[in-house]
Amino acid sequence: MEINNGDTAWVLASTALVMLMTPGVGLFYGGLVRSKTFVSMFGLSFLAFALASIQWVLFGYSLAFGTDISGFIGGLNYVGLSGVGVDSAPLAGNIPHLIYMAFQLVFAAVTLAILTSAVAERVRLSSFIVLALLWTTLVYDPLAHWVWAGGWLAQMGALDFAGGTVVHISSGFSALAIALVIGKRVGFGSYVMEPHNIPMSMLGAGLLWFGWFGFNSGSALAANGLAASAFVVTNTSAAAGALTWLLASWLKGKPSALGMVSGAIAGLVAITPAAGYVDNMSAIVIGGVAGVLCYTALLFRVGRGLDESCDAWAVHGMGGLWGAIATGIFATASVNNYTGLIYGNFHQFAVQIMAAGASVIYAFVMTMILAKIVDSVMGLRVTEDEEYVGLDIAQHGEKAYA
Amino acid sequence: MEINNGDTAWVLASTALVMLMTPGVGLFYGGLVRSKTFVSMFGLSFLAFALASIQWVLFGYSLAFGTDISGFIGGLNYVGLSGVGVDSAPLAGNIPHLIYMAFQLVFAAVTLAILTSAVAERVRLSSFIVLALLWTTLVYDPLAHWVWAGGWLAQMGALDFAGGTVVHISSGFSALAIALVIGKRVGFGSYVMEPHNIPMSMLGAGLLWFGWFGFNSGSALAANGLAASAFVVTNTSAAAGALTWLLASWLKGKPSALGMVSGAIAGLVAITPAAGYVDNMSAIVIGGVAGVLCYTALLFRVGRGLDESCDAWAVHGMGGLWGAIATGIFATASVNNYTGLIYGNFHQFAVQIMAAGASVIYAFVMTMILAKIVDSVMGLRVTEDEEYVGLDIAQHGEKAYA
Amino acid sequence: MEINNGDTAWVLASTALVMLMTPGVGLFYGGLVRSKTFVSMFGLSFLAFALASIQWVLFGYSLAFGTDISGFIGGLNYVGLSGVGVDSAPLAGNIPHLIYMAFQLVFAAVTLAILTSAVAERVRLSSFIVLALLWTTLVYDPLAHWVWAGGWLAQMGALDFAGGTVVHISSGFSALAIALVIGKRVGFGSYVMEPHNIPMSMLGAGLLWFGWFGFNSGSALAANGLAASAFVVTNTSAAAGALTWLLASWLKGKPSALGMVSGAIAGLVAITPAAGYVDNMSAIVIGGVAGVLCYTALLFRVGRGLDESCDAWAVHGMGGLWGAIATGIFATASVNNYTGLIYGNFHQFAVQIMAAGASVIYAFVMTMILAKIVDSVMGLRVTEDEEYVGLDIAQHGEKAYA
Amino acid sequence: MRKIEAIVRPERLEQIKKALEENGIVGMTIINVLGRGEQKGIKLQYRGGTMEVDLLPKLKLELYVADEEVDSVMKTICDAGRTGKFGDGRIFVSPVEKSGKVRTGEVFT
Amino acid sequence: MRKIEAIVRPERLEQIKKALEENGIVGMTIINVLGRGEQKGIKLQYRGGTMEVDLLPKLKLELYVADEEVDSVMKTICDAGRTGKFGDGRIFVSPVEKSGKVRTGEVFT
Amino acid sequence: MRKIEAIVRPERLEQIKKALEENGIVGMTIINVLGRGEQKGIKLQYRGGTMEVDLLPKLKLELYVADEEVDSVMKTICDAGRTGKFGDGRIFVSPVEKSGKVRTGEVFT
Ligand SMILES: Nc1ncnc2c1ncn2[C@@H]1O[C@H](COP(=O)(O)OP(=O)(O)O)[C@@H](O)[C@H]1O
Ligand SMILES: Nc1ncnc2c1ncn2[C@@H]1O[C@H](COP(=O)(O)OP(=O)(O)O)[C@@H](O)[C@H]1O
Ligand SMILES: Nc1ncnc2c1ncn2[C@@H]1O[C@H](COP(=O)(O)OP(=O)(O)O)[C@@H](O)[C@H]1O
Repeated sequence: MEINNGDTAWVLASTALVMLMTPGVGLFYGGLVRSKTFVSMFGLSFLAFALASIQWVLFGYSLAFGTDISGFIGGLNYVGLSGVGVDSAPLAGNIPHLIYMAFQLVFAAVTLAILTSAVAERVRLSSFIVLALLWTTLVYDPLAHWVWAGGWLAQMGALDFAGGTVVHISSGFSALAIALVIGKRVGFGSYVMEPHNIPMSMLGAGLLWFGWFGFNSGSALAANGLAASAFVVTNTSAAAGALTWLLASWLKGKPSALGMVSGAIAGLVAITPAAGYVDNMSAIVIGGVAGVLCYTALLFRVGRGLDESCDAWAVHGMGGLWGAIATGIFATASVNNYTGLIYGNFHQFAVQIMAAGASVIYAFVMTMILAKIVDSVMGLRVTEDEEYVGLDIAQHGEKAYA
Repeated sequence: MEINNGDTAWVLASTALVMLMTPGVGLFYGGLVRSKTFVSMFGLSFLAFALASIQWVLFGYSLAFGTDISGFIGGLNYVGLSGVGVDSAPLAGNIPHLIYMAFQLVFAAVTLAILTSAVAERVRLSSFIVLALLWTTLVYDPLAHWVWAGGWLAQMGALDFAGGTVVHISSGFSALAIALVIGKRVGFGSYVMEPHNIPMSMLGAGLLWFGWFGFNSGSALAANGLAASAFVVTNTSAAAGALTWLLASWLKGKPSALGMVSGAIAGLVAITPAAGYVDNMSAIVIGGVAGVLCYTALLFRVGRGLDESCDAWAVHGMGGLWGAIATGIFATASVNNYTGLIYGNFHQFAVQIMAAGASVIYAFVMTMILAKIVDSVMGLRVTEDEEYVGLDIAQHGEKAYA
Repeated sequence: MEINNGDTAWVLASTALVMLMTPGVGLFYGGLVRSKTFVSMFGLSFLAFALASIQWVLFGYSLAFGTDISGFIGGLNYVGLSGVGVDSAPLAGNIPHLIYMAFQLVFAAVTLAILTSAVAERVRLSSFIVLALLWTTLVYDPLAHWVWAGGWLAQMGALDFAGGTVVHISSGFSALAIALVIGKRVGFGSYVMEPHNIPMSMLGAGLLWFGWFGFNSGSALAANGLAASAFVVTNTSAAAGALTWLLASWLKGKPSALGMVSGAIAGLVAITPAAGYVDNMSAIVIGGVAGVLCYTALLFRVGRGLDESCDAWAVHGMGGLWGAIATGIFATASVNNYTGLIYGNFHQFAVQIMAAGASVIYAFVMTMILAKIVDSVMGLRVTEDEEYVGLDIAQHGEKAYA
Repeated sequence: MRKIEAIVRPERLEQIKKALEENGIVGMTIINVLGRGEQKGIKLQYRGGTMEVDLLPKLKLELYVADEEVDSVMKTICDAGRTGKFGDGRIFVSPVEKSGKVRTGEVFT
Repeated sequence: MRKIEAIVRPERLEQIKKALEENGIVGMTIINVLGRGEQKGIKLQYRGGTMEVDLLPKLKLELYVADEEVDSVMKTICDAGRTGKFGDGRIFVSPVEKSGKVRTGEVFT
Repeated sequence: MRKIEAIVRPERLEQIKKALEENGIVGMTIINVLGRGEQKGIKLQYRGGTMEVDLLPKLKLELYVADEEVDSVMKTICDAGRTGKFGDGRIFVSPVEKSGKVRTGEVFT
């Protein structure tokens, strides 16, 4: 297949858009924590991006997209990007292999950034680096292989257009595992830890929404009708999620602006696996349900006294889970060649549940193991004094605001 | 006509760019108000985007772009996006209908966001939601139809490349009407209400400038020479507006940085209707005049004690009015198939004035009626105590900065 | 050659991306200075963009890209953009001339913005305007001509894919010259001048990284394999630079988050001239070295008591110098038609050093002269009182944070 | 010498400053504070609930004045700072024993 | 009337406020401050170095109370603000000679 | 015990802190303030106008010290905080009647 400049233009732009999501996550999370850890929180996202970027070009891409080994992992044929060049990508002949690789890279990077929610305000930097490298290699790369590179979930027929399982379930449930291992922040539950800069979180959410067009629509890997369709349902689901979370918080008390933008993210998460398979009306349902569901998950999480600090689990984990299942419900042949439960295809629905379930379990268990290992070898947490002073000063010797 | 991937790539990217303008407006306005309403102000833009997104896919697009009914409104044939799919858009055969729809959606959304200027720091959230839905349906949708979908202004030959009338005149003069109905903020005129975070406004303006390339150049609906031309004049006009407002404020006292970025927006507004019709030298004039004109309008507005708080009227209303007329002055056949006054085409000039005038009147009167209705039924304003405490806490139970 | 819509789409998008780098620089620098000059610092970038935009369309583009005059400067044939239209660009037949011109414009603009580092917190606005116009005309335009428009460096065979010499060496060493002329800020060295808002600098760096994809990958002037390759090495080098600066600062004390993002910029700078010539493994080296080198340059600069306030010299000057030379070391025929030292091509290596050296000398000497002239005629600095009060209030009558 | 601490509405600062200047009082120090008085701030109603916003932003002015100026300064601040609504503020006067000027090193008692 | 200045941990504010309210003390003014006590802040170890974070964020509460309330207020703040670790804070009491109410112009001595 | 309130230039904080430490004075509380002295701030000229920047950022240091330390602390702050230009700052000393330690609940009089 020949390289198509128009398609390539859109994938180049999409890759840039998805890259911007990482600072977006950094700002979103950074606004949610206390001012004494803003630099740290933003920095973790940045660092996640840099680490994943290098890991991916060295061997991560190969593990995920190299020649399939028993459906579980990719071979080493692309190590150091050998054989990854300006010619057609094997899985997308219309664009250069290198930009296909880069598009996948920015996904791996933002997934790692999402994960930092779990360690907010208390992680040792060196332990984070080790855990991050282990996680992206042993959790993200296999999952990406399973779903997108002919692995066993793909063989089973699981659909995941832009990463509901690979990105969101994996980061969300992994965050849950890490939060359980690392434990609560000092004072969590006993005194209020308010978001210190909500507008920064809103700006972060704005950048996420913007970048998500690259994430979902770019996953068409072409500038065509499918990309257009994915673009539209992405926007619709985000808007629906924003509105339902806003309303749900209103019913409980006051309409929360932070809730509204979190709802948008929930809607974006939920539509991610479905973006290339469902139509606009389904997107309203998917996003609308996501807003309420993730809000409920957040309340549940808080109620359980669980300090998964920036709600990667509630929003990405639960939103991704819902999205993966919803793909099996709402997929319609009018958009792509697949149908879901509402068109009588129970099989697809069952496959989606299995794939989502397998991802939940793999991500949670594997991450739990990795976190425990890193914790016992190096210690995941800083000292109580360092945490009290705040990671910005204690770890970086820096202050967010002079 | 066949779908062109390159054109589609640019319209996809442009749609994303225009989407980012809404957070841009949110930041720009949010920096201008007091810190006690930053969350609210930013949130209103976000909410405007979500509301317009849902309204548009449900019926707004159909009202604007559905089959023409007597030149005034679109039919219901596209309700719920029925018939809006991956095939060629009726009005742009080179791109999928869905992305054409989405491109129009982000315009509707940002227009609604601009409008929030008028209700800054004092609007009841529920009343805003109602007014916003009414306004986008009864003011924006018809205007879009008149100008862009074969409505009576289009039939008359009015030119509006990217929304001088539909977006800017409409939001600007509607803001004026709403400001008159809702009344001044408590204390307006008696004590200073300084912008609380100018750098945020500057960042917002930067995002607006960035997004505006999608707005104007994307309105070529193709990645071609016309898009390039629109891109260039957009940038030139923005730069000229920035410089003339800066200089004008300098002459009056000190060069204002906020003035400079407002001038850029004024230049962007003014070039919007003209972007596909004028050349670069005209753009210098259009932007340069806009900078001074909108600054003068702002001073006039302040002098009259009118609390149209973030100057949607002065910048978008007056800038859009000037741009619509300027299109009739400077349009040149060297760029597109139309000529203006300086090439002896008085007819086009007259048509532009009539179209602009009609838009001013329709937007102002209709909005005045809608605002009065909402005000008398629900009350547009919060209580004085709520306003004193600030909408962030009073309405949302949130604080911008902890 | 016919205009290619796909290529045009990418260059349109890239031009917008590069535009966003200017607010990126503004935020990055603005976070580094004291809060009393945030508006001024951000404003200087904005102003640089506006000034360069107008200068470029009036005559700058012609001086740089007009018909070659003795290898030194372009002729006046494109003055006022005459002859610059919607047809093929002379140097890139696949895209419209106007967007080629605009793509070059945003480069000129961001280069001028980088330069503002040298005058931070102490420059008279009127003197800055004069110096900026002189500099972009007499330093930037000739350099762009030499390297990119058939000037003597191009004739010599010097490679500069996206502006290592034209943009980074020129702005970096010019900043050094200006810093020497304008002198230190009052109190520099005697009391601490901490960055006042590190997250803003991090966001600025994030926007720079994002925009840099347009800068480097867009410099392929097509949406093809070369663009993809440039995209990938850009990201890799940035990541490598981020990690090495982080580690280097860690070895000296604490890992600096600001260092990490500065390292990313250093990596982006260094890969700029090489982006279309080197492969991914070389990019790791180029970026990795840049991180350490620029950090060392910064420490050296501070050690010498030199107040080149936001380190344009250390990061852009030294990073650009390294990148220009590295292009001569690592260029590989597997990416483009050129080879470097490691493939035995000593000639290219020597040419790169000569070109870099010539740029360093021209930029430094010429800028020194211009700065001295402006200083003696108008005075570059504000009064000591104005500096103490801070430029925001003293020059603009504005405050960053109310 | 006495220290006057006046907690006032931020939006009244300009008026108070001007009124003091007209009375020849120039030196002052201003601090951003949060405060609540006996009314416990402001009560807001919302959908089936009441909310107490108990800490509102205020400015604290600190003025060191000669003993004989105390009463007139208090009156000036009260007059210029008054809106008549709850939350207008309070003024407290306390003794100062000694003062010094950093620039000259002088000490006054 | 006495002025009580209490420098306390920010994270204890809610508890202290509540405890004071239960004792009928409502009016207060709160200021963000940085402080260090005799321990010179907190010492942190890192890769071959020690770092002293000597200025930590604290809140300063200012309460003007009747003379007879001083002791109970001090005790209340101590009890509610205590974590038992260094840095819990200090309380200082000083005399107030006069006070005024901006809203009414009343002066109390 | 006395309370020393010193309003100083922010850029002099490090020097003052160091000088005080050398004199054994460690505990302190620091507050961001805006201030103007008798000079009414700084006057700036611009294109046909004069502008008064009357509220400049200062730091207020509050130190509670033993009575006999007052003079030396005042001198130390003056010496370390002096630039010789207008705006160097002021120091005020006032009486403290009682103090308490939150961590232990001790009261000192
Ligand atoms: N007892 C007190 N102790 C400390 N500060 C007080 C006290 N009473 C009032 N204040 C301060 O004064 C401000 C205004 O007090 P308030 O009681 O609202 O005034 P008014 O009685 O005129 O309505 C409060 O916000 C608070 O900062
Ligand atoms: N001598 C002092 N002068 C001024 N402020 C003080 C003094 N001692 C303590 N403080 C303030 O009280 C806070 C808590 O003091 P600290 O000595 O840490 O308490 P503790 O002795 O209970 O640990 C400090 O951060 C500082 O703001
Ligand atoms: N009378 C006063 N009351 C309250 N604060 C004062 C007074 N005089 C000076 N200050 C504070 O001290 C600071 C420095 O005072 P200033 O008069 O400028 O010092 P100097 O006389 O040494 O130049 C002022 O900014 C203000 O905060």
